Amino acid sequence: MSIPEEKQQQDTVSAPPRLKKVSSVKKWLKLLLQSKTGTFGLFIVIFVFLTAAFAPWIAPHDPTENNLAQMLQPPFWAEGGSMEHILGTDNLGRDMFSRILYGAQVSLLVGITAVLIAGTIGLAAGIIAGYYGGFIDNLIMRFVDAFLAIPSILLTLVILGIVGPGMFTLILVLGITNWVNYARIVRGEVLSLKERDFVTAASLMGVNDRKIMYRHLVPNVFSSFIVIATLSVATTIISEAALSFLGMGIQPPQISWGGMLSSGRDYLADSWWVATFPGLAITITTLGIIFLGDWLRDVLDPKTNMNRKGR
Amino acid sequence: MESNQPLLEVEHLSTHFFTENGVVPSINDITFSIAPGEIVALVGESGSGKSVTSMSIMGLVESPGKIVNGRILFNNQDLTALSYRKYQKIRRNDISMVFQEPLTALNPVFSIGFHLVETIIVQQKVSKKKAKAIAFEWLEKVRIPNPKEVFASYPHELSGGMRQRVMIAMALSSHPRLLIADEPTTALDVTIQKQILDVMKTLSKELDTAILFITHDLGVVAEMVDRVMVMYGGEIVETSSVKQLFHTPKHPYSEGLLKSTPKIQQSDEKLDTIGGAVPSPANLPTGCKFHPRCPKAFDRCTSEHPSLINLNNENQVRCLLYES
Amino acid sequence: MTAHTSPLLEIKDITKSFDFSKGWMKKKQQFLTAVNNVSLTIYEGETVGIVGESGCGKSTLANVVMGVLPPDEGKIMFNGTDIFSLSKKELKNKRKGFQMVFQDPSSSLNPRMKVFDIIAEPLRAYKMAVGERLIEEVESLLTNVGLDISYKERYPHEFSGGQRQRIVIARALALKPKLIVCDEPVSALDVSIQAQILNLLQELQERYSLTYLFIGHGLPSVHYISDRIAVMYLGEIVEIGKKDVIFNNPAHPYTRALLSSIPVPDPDHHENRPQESYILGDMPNPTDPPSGCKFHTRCPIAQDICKEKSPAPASVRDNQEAACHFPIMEPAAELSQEQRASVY
Amino acid sequence: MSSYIRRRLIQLLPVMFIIIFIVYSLVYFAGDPVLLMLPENATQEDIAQMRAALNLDQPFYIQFFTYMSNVIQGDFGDSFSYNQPALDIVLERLPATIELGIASMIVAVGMAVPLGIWSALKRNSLTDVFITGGTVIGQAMPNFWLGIMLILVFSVNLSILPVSGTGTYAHLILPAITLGTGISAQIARLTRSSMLETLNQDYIRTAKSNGINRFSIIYLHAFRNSLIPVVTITAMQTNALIGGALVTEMIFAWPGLGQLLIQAIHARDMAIVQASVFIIAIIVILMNFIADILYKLLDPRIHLK
Repeated sequence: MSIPEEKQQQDTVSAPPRLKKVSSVKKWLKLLLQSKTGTFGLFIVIFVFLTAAFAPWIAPHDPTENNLAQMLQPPFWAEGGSMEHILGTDNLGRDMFSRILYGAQVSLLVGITAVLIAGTIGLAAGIIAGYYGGFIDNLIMRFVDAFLAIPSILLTLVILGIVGPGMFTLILVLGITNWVNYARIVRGEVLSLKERDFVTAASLMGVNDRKIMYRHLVPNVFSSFIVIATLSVATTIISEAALSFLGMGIQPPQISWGGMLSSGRDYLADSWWVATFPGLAITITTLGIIFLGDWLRDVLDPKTNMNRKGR
Repeated sequence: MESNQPLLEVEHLSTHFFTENGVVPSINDITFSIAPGEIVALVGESGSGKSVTSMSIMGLVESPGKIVNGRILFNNQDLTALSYRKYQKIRRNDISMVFQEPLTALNPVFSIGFHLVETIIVQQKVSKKKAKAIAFEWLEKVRIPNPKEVFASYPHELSGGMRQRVMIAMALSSHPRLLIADEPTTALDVTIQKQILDVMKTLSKELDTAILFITHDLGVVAEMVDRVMVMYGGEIVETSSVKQLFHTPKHPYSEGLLKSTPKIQQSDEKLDTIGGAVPSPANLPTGCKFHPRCPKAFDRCTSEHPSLINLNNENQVRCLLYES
Repeated sequence: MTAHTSPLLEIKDITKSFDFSKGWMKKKQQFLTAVNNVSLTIYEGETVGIVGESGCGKSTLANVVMGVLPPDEGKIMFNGTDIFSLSKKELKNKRKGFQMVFQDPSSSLNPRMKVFDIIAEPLRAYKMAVGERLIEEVESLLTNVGLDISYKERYPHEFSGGQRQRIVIARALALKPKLIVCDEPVSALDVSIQAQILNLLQELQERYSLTYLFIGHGLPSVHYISDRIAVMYLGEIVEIGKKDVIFNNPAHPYTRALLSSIPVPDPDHHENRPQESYILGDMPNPTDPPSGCKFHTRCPIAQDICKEKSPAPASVRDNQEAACHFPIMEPAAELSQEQRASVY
Repeated sequence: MSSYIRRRLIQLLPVMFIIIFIVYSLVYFAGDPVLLMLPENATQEDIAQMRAALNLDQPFYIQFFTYMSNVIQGDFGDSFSYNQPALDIVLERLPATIELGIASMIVAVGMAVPLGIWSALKRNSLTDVFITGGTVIGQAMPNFWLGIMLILVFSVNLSILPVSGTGTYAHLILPAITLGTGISAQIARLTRSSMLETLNQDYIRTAKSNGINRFSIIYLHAFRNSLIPVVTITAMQTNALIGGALVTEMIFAWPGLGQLLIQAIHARDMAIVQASVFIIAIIVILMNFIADILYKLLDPRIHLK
């Protein structure tokens, strides 16, 4: 939306009488409830979190328990299904529903920790490259270019192929190979922030580089950062599933949605549910995260936010 | 010019913006008229509603903005009732506009020639060859020294002054009856401003085009126009001839504005100022919109909203001080 | 105004170019000389205004004076010390003495910091006050620029442009500087707010005996606040002098043209005023400036010599220097009809 | 323009250096390939000889520079599982991947651009909600799952399309849709936001105020401008396209580079892995390069630089 008059000068905001002290949680909640998709996304994310946290209590069966007598049972509504296994069983007779509940643990754990690692590296690299410029910037950016040229899933796959799969390595490798996006975007933001006078003003007033980065740059890039980080959790969960699907990620007996899907592929002809439900679980989870991330972008984006509208 | 029939009559116009954070009453109950060939200024600071007024007349107010009340009569035809297609016809032939920032007002991926020819073709329904000839004619009319070069240039390759000349050429090539100029020289340097104002003034006389000149610069007002309307907080607070306004401003806001403008003649004495800050249209005070900053405000000003009082034929003021 | 005693800031032969060279191995050399051989001395307690149109190099000059951009040639002497000869640490110390106020107050305040932290930042950086002292100091600065002390808990976006500019000024004052470089401090503000800020700057000057280098393109406001005015054109100072001399008897044709272009907020003026001179055409491309006197392409009285030889600044009258081969000596009002015609 | 291209090419040298470095270090740290290459009953002497022959007894940097000079000459070593130069095998598989990539791109752009423009023009309408919702779902769906679901529906249940393999255009349909969908979602969202942003620009207002008709405003002024970021992003999706191709090729048994690579990783055939990674990197860089040039061609403001 645009009010033409507002465009010319940003001086119209008169200082209102002290804003009422609304607790920030309340304010955010109010903003969130204004957006249907945002609310929906948050709902899904909370739901998945609870599922992961309480899996041992909710799950009706031991997810790793083989029961060959009950293998490839269809879900309860299909012919031959029962309420015993509401989403049916897999090729080893394990309960699909319980496995999906446990699978959420792995997805979230891998998704979030890998993003934290990648985000930290990327934020630091982006701020340093953007603020110092020159040779350091050039060096970092050439690394960014190189990493961008190799699709991250490919690099992850190769590294995992060499060092061997496993959850811990998976997290680490996903963290190391995905930093470039943050670095690139943060650097871009820093470059434009550097043009803003408050950064010049701070250095004229004797504030040292470390404090300028910490106090002036980090808080101002943080909103974009948090948006990319949120959306990256979704892509990382998909990457994890893809790697596990290819047999290079989470290894059995650990449960991951990607691995479940992979084993379901072989029974596609007559047991559609084994491959369908894990994929549906991934889709719903990432959908929730994307909705949440998009909502965050709308709220935090300086373009749509009047308060931080710069020139 | 001889006929008494006004070209444009705006009656009780109100345009509001329905944003997520509530309704912003950008302009309220605006009434004025412009005679054929007349140059009238709309003066105000940011947030006063002067641009929204011009966009309303052009029919370019977009969602979430909406004209909620009033009529805009152009040649006795109510513009607010027109369909998009009919409005386009008016915009093609009768009303044109020049914007503040000529760089963003021109499409960066098209050349100046493309802009001019496209506009001339839709406005005058001529062949491409003819349109090109007309375009060159107009580039000369707005006193562009090297028309050939400019014709082939892209907007970013020209200086601000040149771009604004092109905008003026595009706006005037259809010989419109009314030109709305929204801060056309604010982004320019003074020596260039002077040239642009000159071009506008000369061409308006030549084509007998009326100009609604929107600005915040009182110097430009004094130089350009015959009649002034002062806007504050989405309303017209004073209408007056230029001379009257500068010699005997009636509204305390007009008076304050004049006194706080630095003049070269006066020296070391302190400038008079208007206290406080320009109110945001989302957050207007009750009663008279100016009362929190007004040195002459009294009790009634905080609660009572003054109406526009006719002092004489050409002088109206919206202030409780002038109630008889 | 205090008597001009000793020079506080000496700008000595400053030249600053930017490299815009194009092509493989920079075959096509292209330089934009933003500031060309500019010298200017500012005495304690005075205000020197610099006027000029966009692209004349006034902001670059401000950045060189502040030590942000190193000049290609020349020196900036602050209180007798060349600031570019100092180490980083020494410069930081020296900088307490000269601070800057920026054009756009919304860009010069960090939107994520409270007003208190913004104003306290320089005090903290120089460890000039802590704890209670810091709070007192910030509150007194807020009061001095006409803001309520309760505002310290707010964020910049809660303020209007004028109030934000007051915060910027309070921050600049925090280190008790002697010189403040004001880079177009009012051009982003509403008309009715500009006067408030100009008055505030003047009050503060009297109270703290500040020296200002005031850069602006709005001539009336520069005239209002300055004691002396320097006019810049394409990176050079073409004329400098006492403000009234400059405004009443401009000797350089550019100054004259600039003055006659200012719209005067007085309708009678336009009726009585003869069609005065103004320059035609645009500013030349700064990467390819004209030879000789840079103004000759737009000058109404240019002669052959102007195309060849660059005029040196020379004294025209008391307190007035102009860089022109043919300075106009007659006061503007006394120009004969015929001369006026030639000027046009 | 040509000087710009030269400058960009020179910028690529360090990038290529870093890529070779990454590719090489991967294998260096992977450990000794000799044991894999020799028969199990090889003697210590055989091993030492082999190591010397492969330069493996040299320090890291010497090995690296030897490797780099070989790479520059197009020699990535021999694949031990195929007993052929690795590069030859990789180049042999490349056309299949390129075919799949182009088909997917056509699917992606063909769906994305019209949908993006349509939803921008019908902003906030039901159509917009549906299209936007669809693009989010397209983004959220893992493509390997989509692929399997497509097989389930079209091959297993309806039996109208082949499950896997190559040969006919029918073989190409499912993999192309699988791979194209995720990318199409990205492009559609960008097209929509870019179109919306353009429609909000001042020059659109100018065009309206000059009475230009709606059709020209949308398809000449707005579309031309919003195309600029769309073209760039589309070319930059090569990275995602190849990443997705790895999985898609596995699902549909498409005999391309992806399948080769995954088999090579499982077999620890490092020469092939290195050659594939390098070739993929070159393709991505090339596409980004083309995107860059296109960007400059479409936007006259950049010409000057």
